[in-house]
Amino acid sequence: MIQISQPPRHAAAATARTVMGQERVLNALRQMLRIRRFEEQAEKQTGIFRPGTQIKKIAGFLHLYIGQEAVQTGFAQHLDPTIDATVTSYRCHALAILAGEPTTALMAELFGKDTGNARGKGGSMHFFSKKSRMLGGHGIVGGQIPVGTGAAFSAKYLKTGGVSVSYLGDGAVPQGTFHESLNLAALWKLPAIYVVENNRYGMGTACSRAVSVENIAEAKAPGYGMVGLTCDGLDLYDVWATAKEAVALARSGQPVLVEAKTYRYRGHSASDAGLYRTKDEVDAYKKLDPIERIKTDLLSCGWLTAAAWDTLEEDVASEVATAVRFAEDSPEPPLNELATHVYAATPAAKG
Amino acid sequence: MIQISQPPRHAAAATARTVMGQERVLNALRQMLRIRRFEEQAEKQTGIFRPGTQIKKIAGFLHLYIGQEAVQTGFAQHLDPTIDATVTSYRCHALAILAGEPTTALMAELFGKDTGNARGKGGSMHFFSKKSRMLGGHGIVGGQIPVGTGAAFSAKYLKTGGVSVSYLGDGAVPQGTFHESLNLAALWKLPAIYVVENNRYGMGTACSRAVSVENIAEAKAPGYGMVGLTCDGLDLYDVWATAKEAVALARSGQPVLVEAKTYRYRGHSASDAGLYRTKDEVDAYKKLDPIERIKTDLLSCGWLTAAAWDTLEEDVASEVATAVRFAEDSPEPPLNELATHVYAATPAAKG
Amino acid sequence: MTVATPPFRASRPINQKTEPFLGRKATVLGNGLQLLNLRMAICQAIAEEMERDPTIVVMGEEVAQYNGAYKVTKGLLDEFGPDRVLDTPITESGFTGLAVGAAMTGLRPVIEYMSWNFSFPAFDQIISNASKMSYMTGGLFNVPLVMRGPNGAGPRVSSQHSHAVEALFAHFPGLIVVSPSTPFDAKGLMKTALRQQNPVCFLENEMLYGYEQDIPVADYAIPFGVGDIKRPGRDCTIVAVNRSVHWALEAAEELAKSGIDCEVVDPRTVKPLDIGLIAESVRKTNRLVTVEECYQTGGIGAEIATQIVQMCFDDLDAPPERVTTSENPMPYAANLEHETLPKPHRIIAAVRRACSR
Amino acid sequence: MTVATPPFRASRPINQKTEPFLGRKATVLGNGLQLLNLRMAICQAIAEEMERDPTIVVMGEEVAQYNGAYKVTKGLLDEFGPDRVLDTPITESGFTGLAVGAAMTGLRPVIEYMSWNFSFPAFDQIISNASKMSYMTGGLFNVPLVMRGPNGAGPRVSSQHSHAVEALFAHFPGLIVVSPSTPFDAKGLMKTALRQQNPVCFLENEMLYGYEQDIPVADYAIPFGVGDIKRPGRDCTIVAVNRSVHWALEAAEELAKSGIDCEVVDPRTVKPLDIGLIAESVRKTNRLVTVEECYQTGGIGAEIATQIVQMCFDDLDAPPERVTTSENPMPYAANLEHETLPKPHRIIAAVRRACSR
Ligand SMILES: Cc1ncc(C[n+]2csc(CCOP(=O)(O)OP(=O)(O)O)c2C)c(N)n1
Ligand SMILES: Cc1ncc(C[n+]2csc(CCOP(=O)(O)OP(=O)(O)O)c2C)c(N)n1
Ligand SMILES: [Mg+2]
Ligand SMILES: [Mg+2]
Repeated sequence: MIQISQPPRHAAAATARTVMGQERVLNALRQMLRIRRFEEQAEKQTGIFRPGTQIKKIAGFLHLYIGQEAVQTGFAQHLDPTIDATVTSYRCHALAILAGEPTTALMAELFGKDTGNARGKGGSMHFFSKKSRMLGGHGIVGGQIPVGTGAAFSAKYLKTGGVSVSYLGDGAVPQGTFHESLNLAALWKLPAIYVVENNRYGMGTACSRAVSVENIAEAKAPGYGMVGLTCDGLDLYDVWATAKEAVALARSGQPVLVEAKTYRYRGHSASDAGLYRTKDEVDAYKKLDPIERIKTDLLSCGWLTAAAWDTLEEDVASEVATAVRFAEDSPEPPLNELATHVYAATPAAKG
Repeated sequence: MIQISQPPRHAAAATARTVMGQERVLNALRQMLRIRRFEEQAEKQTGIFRPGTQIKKIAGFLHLYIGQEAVQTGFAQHLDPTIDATVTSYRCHALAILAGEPTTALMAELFGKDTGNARGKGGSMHFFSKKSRMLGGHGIVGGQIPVGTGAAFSAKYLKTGGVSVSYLGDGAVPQGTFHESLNLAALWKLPAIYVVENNRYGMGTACSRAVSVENIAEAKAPGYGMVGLTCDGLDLYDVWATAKEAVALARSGQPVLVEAKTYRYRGHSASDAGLYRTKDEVDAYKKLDPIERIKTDLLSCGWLTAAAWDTLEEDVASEVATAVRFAEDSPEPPLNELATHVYAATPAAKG
Repeated sequence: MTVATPPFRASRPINQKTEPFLGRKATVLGNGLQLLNLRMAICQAIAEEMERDPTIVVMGEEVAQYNGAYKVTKGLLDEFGPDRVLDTPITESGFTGLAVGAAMTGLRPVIEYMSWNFSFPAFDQIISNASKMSYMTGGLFNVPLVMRGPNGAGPRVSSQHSHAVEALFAHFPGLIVVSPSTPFDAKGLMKTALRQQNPVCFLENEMLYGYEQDIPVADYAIPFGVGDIKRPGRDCTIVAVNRSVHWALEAAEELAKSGIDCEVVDPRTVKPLDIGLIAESVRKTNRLVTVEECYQTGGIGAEIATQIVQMCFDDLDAPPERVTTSENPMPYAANLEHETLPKPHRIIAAVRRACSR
Repeated sequence: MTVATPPFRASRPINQKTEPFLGRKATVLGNGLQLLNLRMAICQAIAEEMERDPTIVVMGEEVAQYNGAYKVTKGLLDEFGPDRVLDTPITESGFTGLAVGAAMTGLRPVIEYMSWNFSFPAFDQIISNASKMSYMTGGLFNVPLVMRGPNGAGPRVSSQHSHAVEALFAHFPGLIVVSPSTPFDAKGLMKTALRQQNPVCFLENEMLYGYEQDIPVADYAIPFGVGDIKRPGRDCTIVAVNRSVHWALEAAEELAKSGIDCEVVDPRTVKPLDIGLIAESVRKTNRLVTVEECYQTGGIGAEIATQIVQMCFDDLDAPPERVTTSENPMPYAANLEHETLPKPHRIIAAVRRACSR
């Protein structure tokens, strides 16, 4: 049996449930479940795991966040979407759901429909939220990190009190943009948080074959004069506690580098067979499923009943079914959409 | 009076003179003087400091190494040009001289002549040595660092026992290429040495305004699992001792990051007035002039006499004068040189 | 307010006086005009817009305390302070992406590449992020960003420092490419750049920074996509941008001596391109020569020539001729550099070829 | 050894048998031919040259243990071991520069960009270092380096993942740009790439990797700068590269039904470009349509059209037409993607326009 070890818990994780309170914990659980079920449905709609069926509504890449839900959900609890900003890689479905974008429009985007989140122009890798300042959804590994840094710059310049959270994979750590961003944030004291979601692999490459140190935040943050924090990304409470500290530091003008050790249960994208890791390994991590753990915890402490869970599952299932129907029923973009948005129209000059 | 402080000496620096022995120390001094006088002459040939005269034989940028000579000279003592490789930025005159390229061809390059080091095509920023594996002379800040890493890769692959030394300025530390290279070298255990020549400024920007930590090697090397060393770049003995350690580590397959704290006495390039630093500061560093210090040390220990010094100065002056005459007398490249070397000719196929 | 192009080389009235201008002196003339060089014209446009629009920030290497490597941003730090005028570390990719993110969240950054050669490390941020953001978000976000700096060959700065990037960036939809040749054009186009919502590559030229012209004191803006005839003529249309305009004008003067009367058209913006104005000129002259500092293969001359052949197929008396940077990296040697650039002697030869048919 | 182009779609002889080939099966036919898809043809070329030349190393993301994101390098790790076949971290700039340095010091690296979109972070290394090294060293050093990977639109992968970079890299002297459309061409051109001294951008296409052809078992190489007529015809010349060749052929079949007989010319290498072959064809057909996946502005169509107008001014009966990726970032929606690409329906329309004059 394979040995896996997660980092030690943040001190505040022990009391996280109590501090959060029933409503917020249940809400976090609901969000995680919405993300999970949305993606499971999306996976089905690619048809890849149902050979022989005709379902192939979603094309292109589909990178699933399944297994990692606790990370962005844990951070979201501390963010104020009216002033804070977020950005991530192509693995962006969760962040858009957490930003409050309707799953109808998100599913429609996956279907390439006119009613989609980005009018069918972005697809799976390019989800956005204007109102919650979720800046994407980016396909170039590491490309989003300076963009997130820019949102922190705006917050500081405009004195909004906001912070920005830039999520990136372990595979993006070697990219130059990571280093350039950290140096800029540290130098200019930007309210920026960088969260490395270390799911152990960048495609088929184990993190140890791509990054020359084991503990990313711990080893690298001092190289920028930044605070580095590590957490168990499979444990909502630990993420919550770590995020709380990180956000507080960033709001006070201290950028932070966080490593959340997590795992993805699916392949890199929907078409990846995942031969680079053993079933044993995947199974071991599945025992730490972040949703199952919270569910069990809440059932055992009495904040959740079996019946309430069933209702939750039903609610979410129905939401996702609605999303699929909406996406199916929506029209494709009209052909004249080809040329719109290449350039943004300029509002009539003020001066 | 301004306070400056150089890092503490490497333990082995104290005995460096003895270990090197008279011949090698004198040779190092000669090299440093050749670099200094060559560049002083080049500076004159730009005409910038002699307004009103007609001397303007050298055009474009001219970045002088004056003040930093001890760094590359100290390292050169430990390198074997038949297997080791070096590469640096646009501030590349010293490295080519240390590689053994004749000052005639180097001066001719500055004059844009057909007899130049790169046939007049490169200019001041692009000196090379094929036979000593000096890979440039590069104009894009940070651009040379991966190239140097590649030379280390070759040495390891071809099992030559060689190492590569990539020099870069403090201003290049924030560039992504620096980070990418260090990660690659550490991951693949390349015989690579990275020497940050921290001359305190990248153009007009003080290092503290560009790099978010004070001691670069110390703070950053652990972020790559690399060894970090710091030395007084104005002290030949300290560089020599540090370089010895670095080269030994690299030869054993351990990449090293070195910071040499040094200073440039001239402006960033020949046209920079240097208003961003005080005369006081420059004067304070001039008191630590690496050439003067060695000279004084050798005079006091008796390895150098006043007469020998004068002879050395005369030798070097005559060498430089010869170089200028050679450059002046050389023809411009013929116009058909425009199209040659755009593509390398391929030798007749082997197979 | 739109303003007619002033005469290309204005005559200098007598009642001129000097006024302080961002730490230097501007010569204000009595007729509503001021004498500005191109460097100051750009700076003035930025300063005036910064005054008007508090979301404009300026960043780049050496733009603040050093006043800009080529002094284009001189005085801005003193005038607007360190929150709005920032020296960046040497991280083109980092600060370009940072500017994209800032532009998506309410700011209007102006970033300087010390030269456009140094935009190459930032290429991915410019193409994958800046140029596509509006489209791939279905219009949710846009990127009001001005990227500026000197472009084209500097004085003897060799192969890695001499690129002209008009064609490179015009290739990508989503970017606007501005390449002005005069202070008047530069100021008016910078105003437009700072009042619209798209990423703009604003290409200047070190060798033109000192170029002086009398330009209006009053506010004006020049719309993108509107070219300008820099010299009217009957016999041959020369389309040129940026520094090449001046070489084209020199060549035209020389050619006039032998009776060939060239019309010099300056599109001013390469994307959008005022192909209508060029076509109009070619319909008159029946001949086309393009001049640019980009390389020939896939340069802007290729694009202009192809479009003109399509629009004016029956009007052309000779195939279009191109004068470009020759197909080699820029050599350092003076004589080789001279032959590499699209200088007047090469333009003259091309016009003669076009007119010999 | 030079070998004549085999028939574009060879007929399959009966006596075929299967032989092991780098962990997969190759079908060897009895007539000195083997049936290979494009992915295997490239892999075979690399493997054969690695056998011959110990200085060849292969590196890139997922090229070793994962056998390549698109399986082009499948089997190489097993065959040649981890010293010669290396998985890199995601650091395109870093490993490109590393490869340049390695190429300057005795090795011959083959690097894979998982797709050419990811070459953008490495743009500076490709342009400032790889393309200029030979020139700026006055020939002291050169860079025998093959940069390869899929190019052009993948299946519905949207704006940041769909670039075709032929024009982008052909713009810069010092680079060779290869863009093959068939297994035969790909193998022969890869052989040449691995036997010469310059940096080569070797542009493949994900959608063609599975394309099969009967190609010689014996060693052969196809020189750079020699185009190939993929379909002879009398009425209109269509120049196309890479995947566009197949769309052009489809369009040509369709057009043949209405009596328009197109000649499809595949230059195979964009730089150097076999403009002679294209001109020869145009002199016969008097009409030119170019097809490419690059954007129109400054695309390779612009270059070809301009050169052809110069060479064949009096031969052209109509202005050249271009079919390119339309001037927008690639949208995700199926119908929009279809309209964006230079697909047969758009080629047919362009040929009809060209022939209607
Ligand atoms: C610059 C660049 N190089 C390569 C790729 C192809 N690619 C897409 S995802 C990926 C792996 C990224 O791994 P990681 O950062 O750990 O994120 P994860 O997928 O695990 O969330 C690669 C190599 C890309 N999109 N961009
Ligand atoms: C990518 C890039 N950006 C900007 C420049 C312009 N530039 C040339 S040297 C320099 C400062 C570099 O400072 P440092 O690395 O400390 O080296 P030093 O000149 O002090 O030796 C700058 C900004 C450049 N050449 N390349
Ligand atoms: Mg990962
Ligand atoms: Mg420095």
